[in-house]
Amino acid sequence: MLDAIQFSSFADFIDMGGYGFNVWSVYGLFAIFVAVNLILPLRKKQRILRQLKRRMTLDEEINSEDSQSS
Amino acid sequence: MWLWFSKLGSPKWFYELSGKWLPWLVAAMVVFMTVGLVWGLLFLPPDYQQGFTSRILIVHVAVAGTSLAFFPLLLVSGTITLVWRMKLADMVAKNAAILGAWFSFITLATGSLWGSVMWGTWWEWTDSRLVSMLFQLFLLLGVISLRSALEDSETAAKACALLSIVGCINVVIIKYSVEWWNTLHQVSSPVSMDTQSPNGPEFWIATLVMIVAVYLFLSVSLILSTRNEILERERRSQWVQDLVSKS
Amino acid sequence: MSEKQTTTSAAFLATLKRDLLIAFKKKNDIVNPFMFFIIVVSLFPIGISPESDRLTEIAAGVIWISVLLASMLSMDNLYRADFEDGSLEQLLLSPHPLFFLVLAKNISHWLVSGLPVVLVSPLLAYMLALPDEAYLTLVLSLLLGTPIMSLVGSIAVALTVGLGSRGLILAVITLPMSVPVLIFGTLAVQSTLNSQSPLGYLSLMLVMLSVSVSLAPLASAAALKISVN
Amino acid sequence: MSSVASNNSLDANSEGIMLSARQLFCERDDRVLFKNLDFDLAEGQVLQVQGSNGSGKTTLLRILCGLNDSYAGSIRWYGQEIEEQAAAFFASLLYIGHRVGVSKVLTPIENLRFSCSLKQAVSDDQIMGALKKVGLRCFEESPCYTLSAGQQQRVSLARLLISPAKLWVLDEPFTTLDTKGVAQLESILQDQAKAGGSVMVTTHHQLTIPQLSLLSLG
Repeated sequence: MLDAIQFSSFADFIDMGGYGFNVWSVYGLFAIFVAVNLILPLRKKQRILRQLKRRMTLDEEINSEDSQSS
Repeated sequence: MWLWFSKLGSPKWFYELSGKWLPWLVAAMVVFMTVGLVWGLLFLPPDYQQGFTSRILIVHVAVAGTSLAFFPLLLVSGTITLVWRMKLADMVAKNAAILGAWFSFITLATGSLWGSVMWGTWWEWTDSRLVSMLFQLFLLLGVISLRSALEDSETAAKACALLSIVGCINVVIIKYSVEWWNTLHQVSSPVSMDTQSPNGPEFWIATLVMIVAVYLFLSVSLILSTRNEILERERRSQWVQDLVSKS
Repeated sequence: MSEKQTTTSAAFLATLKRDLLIAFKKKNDIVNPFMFFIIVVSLFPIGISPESDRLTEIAAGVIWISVLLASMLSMDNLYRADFEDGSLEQLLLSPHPLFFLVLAKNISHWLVSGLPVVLVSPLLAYMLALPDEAYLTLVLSLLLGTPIMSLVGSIAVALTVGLGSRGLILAVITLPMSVPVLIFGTLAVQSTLNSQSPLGYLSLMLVMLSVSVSLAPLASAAALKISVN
Repeated sequence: MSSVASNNSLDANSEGIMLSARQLFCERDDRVLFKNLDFDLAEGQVLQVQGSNGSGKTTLLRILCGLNDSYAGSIRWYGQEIEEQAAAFFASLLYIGHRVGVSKVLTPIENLRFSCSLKQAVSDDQIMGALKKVGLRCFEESPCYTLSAGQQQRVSLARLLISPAKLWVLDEPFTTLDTKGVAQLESILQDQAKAGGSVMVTTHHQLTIPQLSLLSLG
């Protein structure tokens, strides 16, 4: 079923039978859509972990400060 | 079954379970995505009517099919939040709405790109699928803006759950009323989509592969954002503190 | 202890920056009017008819009226939050002339609610089958019209900021004042449709804009003093 | 109706007088709040306005700040009517009302950056120092809607530490503060008076400040 690749040269692969713009903008949009919705959550996870770590060190600092002062 | 159901509710259990499942899902997604894209772009014969634009349809049909699943997902998570008050369901619902808006937007974008070739115009009011998808996008954006309007997360959870349930019913009503409105205004629409779907088994198998890839992508992205939500909302609980100190 | 007093322009920029910061933190105030505009415009083809030739006739009017309604909607939160948390009083008590601070608030409000609507209007004009040559005039007329609406509306908002029930009193006061803007805006687009030059109408709108930029903040400042009383 | 019981007699020379009010009369929904009210506020003096609820304390303060102009009588700032030199008067005035002027969406730093920059250029570490002093050390970055009412009050009090204003007009600044906060605010008021500024304050709290004088209404 997987017969030969449909395009003789790379040029008309880009041209896509005259509809290059439409096909490639669809696939470009799809790529951006997939990338954004995978990378953003990963980056956000790092940001959350950093914030939580900072808050933990801050709390420890305050507790140690209170324990000294009290 | 009841124990399993209440165990699923605890974010900690979900976090660990999804941690185990995530690598497999990502692997499956990558496999299906590459197979679908490579096959669709390189090997698919041009359709006798549409030529190569049938390649657009693969992605469009896959994303459109998946985005129809969003409101049922919101309906289920909404009822769980309202009836059993499970925080996890609200976390899933919050990220599902955002992802759903993305899906609807991409469906509209790819649909109008396909339409600009086949119908000559980027937007066609007589195509009931596009119009009802447009209003689904508006409903999802409504749920998101309601979520961000209510600061206190407890009321926000209940309110958005209720709105998504109502929204889900409305999407169905909108879909049929738009289709009915369409037949009344059966103006000489250049060509409606269903007479145009290319035939040939390869097209449908490639589309099927893409649909599975997109569903896998949906679950991966939703799991990732829900895990973030769990970390944020359970930041005071002990297991998150150990997680943070370990990381 | 007292360093040099800030210049008026520094206070102007500080107010502008603060309002933009608040707008971006409270995204709702940006998104809601924008979504309202898009939804209202996309209701018209369903309400009237999907045929493109009928849509073309009503396109300019539909877009303009939806822009006016959207700017009404977003007008309300111009002074509301500041009045409720007391920063409006600090604004009134600043040594700098209130005219500039009110102008800064109006500009930041227009940047946040008026500009996005203007930028998206060609997309919606396409959905309403507006011919291509009229897009530029539409955007230009909206670019001139929305600030006028924002400035004129801010007077009414300043007057009603003290009232408990916000409701629609704001729209009822301001919409009648929007008739000239609506007339010139739609006429400009119509004139390009039947291939006349819209410059006449656009220059009239420019005059209206310059008048409202110079006078409206004065009236708003006075109105604020009255309602904070 | 309103008796002026300014218990310590002020020397009559005018250059020490910062704010003087003559024949003040104010009526609100046909009830006379106060009439022919005279008082002077000298530099380095803390004037506590006392009176039962609804006796017009807040209205008096808002009249003095120029926020409310429905009154008769004259108010002079260093001998000149405040209407004539509003800019100079506002430059050296700091008013904190019931609504503390802290936007809930912004963080304390952003709030202070804005409210101070209306009057004079202020650097970030000045703001951080002030926030530290009023006990908001690790809350600088969190939006104000996450803070308690007392903490929001402290954000506006941090403005006192930064602002160069000579005249502070504070309306019930003690209400939401805890005991530590009250002591802190009293010492801030004392420093202001020592530094030659002056304060008008309404509170039901008994102030223990040497430069205190009383003005009772109604």
